[in-house]
Amino acid sequence: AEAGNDHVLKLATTTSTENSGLLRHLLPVFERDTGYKVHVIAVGTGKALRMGRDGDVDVVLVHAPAAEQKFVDDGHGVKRVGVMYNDFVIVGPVDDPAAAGNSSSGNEALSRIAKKKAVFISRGDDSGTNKKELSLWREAGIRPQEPWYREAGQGMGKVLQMAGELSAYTLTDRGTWLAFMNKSPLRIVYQDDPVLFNPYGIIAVNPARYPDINYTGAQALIKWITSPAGQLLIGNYTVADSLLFTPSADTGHLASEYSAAGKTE
Amino acid sequence: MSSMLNLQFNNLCKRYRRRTILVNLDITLRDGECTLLCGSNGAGKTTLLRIMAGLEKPDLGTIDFGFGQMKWRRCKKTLQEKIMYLHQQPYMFDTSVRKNLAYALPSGLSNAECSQRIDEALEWADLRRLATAPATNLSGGEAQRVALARAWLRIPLVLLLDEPMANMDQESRLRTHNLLRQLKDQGMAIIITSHDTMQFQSLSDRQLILKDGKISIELSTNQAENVTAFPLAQTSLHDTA
Amino acid sequence: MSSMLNLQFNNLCKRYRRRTILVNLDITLRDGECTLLCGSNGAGKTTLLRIMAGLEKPDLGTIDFGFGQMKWRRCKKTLQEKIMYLHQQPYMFDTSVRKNLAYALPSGLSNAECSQRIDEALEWADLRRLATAPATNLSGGEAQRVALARAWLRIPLVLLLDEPMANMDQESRLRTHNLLRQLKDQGMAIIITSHDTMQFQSLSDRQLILKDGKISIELSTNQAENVTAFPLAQTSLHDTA
Amino acid sequence: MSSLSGATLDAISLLAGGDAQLWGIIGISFRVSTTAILIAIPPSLLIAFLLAYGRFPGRRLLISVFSTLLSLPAVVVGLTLYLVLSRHGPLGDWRLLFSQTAMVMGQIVLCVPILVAMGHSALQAADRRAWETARTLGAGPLRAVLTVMHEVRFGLFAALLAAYGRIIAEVGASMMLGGNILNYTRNIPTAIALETSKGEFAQGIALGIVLLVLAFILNGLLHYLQGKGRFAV
Amino acid sequence: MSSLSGATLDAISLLAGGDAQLWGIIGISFRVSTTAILIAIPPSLLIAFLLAYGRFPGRRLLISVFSTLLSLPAVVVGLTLYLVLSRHGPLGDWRLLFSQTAMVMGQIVLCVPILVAMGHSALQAADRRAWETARTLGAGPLRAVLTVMHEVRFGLFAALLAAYGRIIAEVGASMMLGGNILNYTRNIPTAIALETSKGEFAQGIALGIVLLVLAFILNGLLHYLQGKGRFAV
Ligand SMILES: Nc1ncnc2c1ncn2[C@@H]1O[C@H](COP(=O)(O)OP(=O)(O)OP(=O)(O)O)[C@@H](O)[C@H]1O
Ligand SMILES: Nc1ncnc2c1ncn2[C@@H]1O[C@H](COP(=O)(O)OP(=O)(O)OP(=O)(O)O)[C@@H](O)[C@H]1O
Ligand SMILES: [Mg+2]
Ligand SMILES: [Mg+2]
Repeated sequence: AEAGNDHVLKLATTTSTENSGLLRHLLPVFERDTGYKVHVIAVGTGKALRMGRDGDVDVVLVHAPAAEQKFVDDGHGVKRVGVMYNDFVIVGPVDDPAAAGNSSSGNEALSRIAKKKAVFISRGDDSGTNKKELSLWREAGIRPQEPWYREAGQGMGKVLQMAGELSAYTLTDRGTWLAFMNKSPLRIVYQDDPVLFNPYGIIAVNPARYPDINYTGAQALIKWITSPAGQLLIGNYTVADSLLFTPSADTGHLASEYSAAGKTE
Repeated sequence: MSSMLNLQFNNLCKRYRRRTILVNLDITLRDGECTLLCGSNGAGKTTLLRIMAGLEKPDLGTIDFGFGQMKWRRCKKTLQEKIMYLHQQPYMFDTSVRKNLAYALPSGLSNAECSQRIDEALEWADLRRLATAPATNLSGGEAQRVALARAWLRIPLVLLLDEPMANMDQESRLRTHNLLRQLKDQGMAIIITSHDTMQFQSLSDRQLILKDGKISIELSTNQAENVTAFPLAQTSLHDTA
Repeated sequence: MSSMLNLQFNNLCKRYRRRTILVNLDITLRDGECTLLCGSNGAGKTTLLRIMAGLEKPDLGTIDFGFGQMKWRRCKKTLQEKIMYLHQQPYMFDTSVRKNLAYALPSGLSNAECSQRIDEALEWADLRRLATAPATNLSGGEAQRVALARAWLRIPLVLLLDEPMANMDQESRLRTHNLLRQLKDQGMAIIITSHDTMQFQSLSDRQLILKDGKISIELSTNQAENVTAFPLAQTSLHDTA
Repeated sequence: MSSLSGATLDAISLLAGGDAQLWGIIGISFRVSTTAILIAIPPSLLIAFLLAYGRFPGRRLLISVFSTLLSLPAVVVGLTLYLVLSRHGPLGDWRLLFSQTAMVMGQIVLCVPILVAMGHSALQAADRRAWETARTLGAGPLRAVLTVMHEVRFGLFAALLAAYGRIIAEVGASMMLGGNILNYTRNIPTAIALETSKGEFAQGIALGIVLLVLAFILNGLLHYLQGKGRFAV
Repeated sequence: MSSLSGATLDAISLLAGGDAQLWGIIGISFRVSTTAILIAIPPSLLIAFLLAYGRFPGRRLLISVFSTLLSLPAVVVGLTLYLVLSRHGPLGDWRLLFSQTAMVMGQIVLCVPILVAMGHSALQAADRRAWETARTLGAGPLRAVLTVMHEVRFGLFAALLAAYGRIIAEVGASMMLGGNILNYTRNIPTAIALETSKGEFAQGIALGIVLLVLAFILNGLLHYLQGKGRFAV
């Protein structure tokens, strides 16, 4: 590691973790416990992975399992470690013109929206949420089309605002939704289908590619966030009296992983 | 000879910073009258002409067009429209000489008429060769001639000339002299400032000397007017020394 | 009388657009020599002075400082440094009169010296009252006096004056006249352009007339030099008419 | 970096090939910004002229205000207009949000301060004799104003280019007010922002190069029209 | 809208109360932008002068290039410098990414074209006699350049304000190059962007108002220093 900068750890993460306030809940504790200073760079999932790939950050925390897997397979990251999950919900106008609320599955909800040609706003930005949404359409066998389907190309918060303004449906992660709930004229029309599961993973950038990267720090963060203490903090973080994230790390598995990585270094 | 124009400026005062330039100055213009305004550098000749042309605000003073006294502020626009002032250092618009002249033409002329009048003006000022040249590059005397040609085209009610011949060669001076006589005969009121008073002696009806913010001496030069030949204009360095 | 300065301009040519201003013109400057340059408007007097001052590029021409002929391009800087040109319409820096004068002082003077010399210049130009006034607002004649006072402070090798007295009053003209004589006696080479040639007759050693891009006539006026009294400078409108 | 030149080549071949989507985005960019600047020019120049030539109380303050507004962040303009145009806002009934009209409004607000401040700076540098000569030669106030503007046209032209550059490259207000909707309100800068957020840096830069190339052509054209480049001294 | 005035009041009371975090953000904003413009001014003015007074082949083209660069989107600057400074990039070894130095670099690139184009426009409007008189009075080239700049100082001052306004309000490059890291590279515009993305519009606008108020004060101060407001005619 570069001399003098060992205590700084650069974390690229998605806007959802930053905007929901989770990191402000977690990181001060981590910094106090370990003496590291975490520089959080909150960007879209695609950009976060890109920064990891270029070795400009030490560790990434994102939610796009397929992309994460590819990231690791391509040798950019050491290993994906599950941290937590929350879920996606479909939000829409209060009167739910497409009756998506009566669906029995996420796919059906989307089919109803498509059939009604009710306005649906897509993130359209290749983010984790966007990838999820596209996979849902694919599974439902629908090719969404303009004009009812609009690609906004913006962050989750902006898309929620747009949907509110345009009385449209959209897919959102629960964290962002909880933060925006009070300001939005929309409501959740469909939730709680297992296909809407939204797992977050943390990946240390591969020190084999970038020898001077702060790998120790990255592992310290991974170890801490998946430790019982970190997991507990995640588990008791609430916004508007709702739990946002469910901790999901397999702590036992991680310990062996860390020692294995330590040996290779 | 009933005078059509009788423009009175009364009680003009002007100060810059702590210096007083004009103090309770009165001046009257009558049509067909040519006034020569003299005074040393910084006496306030330019300032006075600019006030009369509606370009500079006096601190005090009223104007009488014949309908009673008015504040300068209220007649500023009228002054700007009726009176034409030629800057001591003439300003040329950044375009051709021809267009500079065209600017002075009254609106409502046909294209042919415009073009004819401009040609006349170019002819008069001996600027034909320079018609399409950029006016901003003219030599000092050429620019003065263009400025005068613009006055010739515009034909205002009153013409205020600030050192109109300073950079002109002898031939242009002669031509200007003739022009001014012509305009005067048409009834235009003219004021000329100059340090070479002799050059305008034969033309002017009276000579005013501006000193200490007032018109200190008013000489009538009418008697010299009937001299048929153009007199030798003489300038002596000892005149005021 | 061995001449220290012998500056030759040879074969100067200058065209603007399709018009030829100067054609194969030769001119020589010697120290202590005062040249009067005449010519009608647009003859090229200003252009010639600006070329000599290193401010305008001739199309052709060489310069000889006494070490052989050089291209204008190569001596441009030297010309700018050694020769001082007074614009036909003097330019005042946007600051006080005092600072305008200070600009012309050579570097390396002590503060007290600077201040004393500026005071002298102000005194000479009769501008004491205006020392702190913004120079851009000066009247025409005052600006000309400041420009001349700057020359007085700078003391260049060669002084080129473009219509230096056009807007000056009689008193300033007299004072300028005396100054120029003084500078000439100190050995400065001076060229003056003017349309009022009489004013400089007693001062000048020779008179050049610029016509059709050449120096058409060269008159020696040396014989008039020994006149002790200041002669009446006479300008006749018929001179060239 | 090779991906960059690849992406630029791709973008240029898309351009040349008349790719509808890319040309659509470009069209929106230039249409919106050109409309905005055309609307903004007349009032801005008038204000600039009054600030330079008028004498009224509060003029100094107004000059300061306009030069302060040069530091107005685009996002703030976007946000404020968003609140005004939003469903609950005072103009919510116009239903303008997420339309090109809203983008035009945002860009007008952004370019007016530049036009006023730079226009004022150009106009106040004009020789006062220009105005006086025009008036004394019989020009009415409007003609005299136009004359003065013609005299300082190079300065005004530079102001125009600066203002146009600002809004054609601006992303904050367009994003908020247009919503970056594909084929409808997505312009070059918001498309760049999108590509960037996806981590597709090469695409983003390629789009930027496309913008610059088009701006260069437009620029050259304007210089040419503006009188064969007497832009320079 | 009441939440807006509330948030503004909050922001101002935080300001007045010396809230460390808010003042930290403000400090970063002004420190970075001031450093950037101070570094950018000398070369930019020199280039502007050469473009206005020099005679060399390619001058016209260069003028066009700089006025084209006025439309350079901040994101593109951010992206390009990102690629340069990134570990793989040519300057990757300097490890400057996500630092204030990187932000300064981005803002320099953004303000140079404005300074050059506007500076050129101001300088070319100067009376040529200014330069000539300076030279003929014995000033060396450098002093003569400074004299001409003094003559058109109002125009240059306006150029400066425009450039400063551009970078102090700029978000694209700062976001990319600084990374919006709290207490380290978060400046006012990136903070506004963050608040906006969270839907905290009132906070965003309040920060914008804070920026404008500070810019106004700075502006007034500069006007004052610059010679008691002879900015105007
Ligand atoms: N705008 C101004 N601000 C301050 N002082 C000024 C202004 N305009 C003129 N002055 C001063 O007022 C005095 C009169 O100026 P004016 O131009 O009227 O003189 P003048 O009689 O025309 O002189 P000249 O014969 O030299 O042209 C001068 O001393 C000048 O410095
Ligand atoms: N930059 C320029 N571009 C084009 N033509 C020019 C330029 N400068 C001067 N001229 C022309 O060259 C000719 C000579 O100009 P110059 O200024 O040398 O005349 P001058 O002898 O000084 O005249 P004056 O007695 O009127 O001052 C004029 O006809 C003028 O129009
Ligand atoms: Mg005068
Ligand atoms: Mg001349």
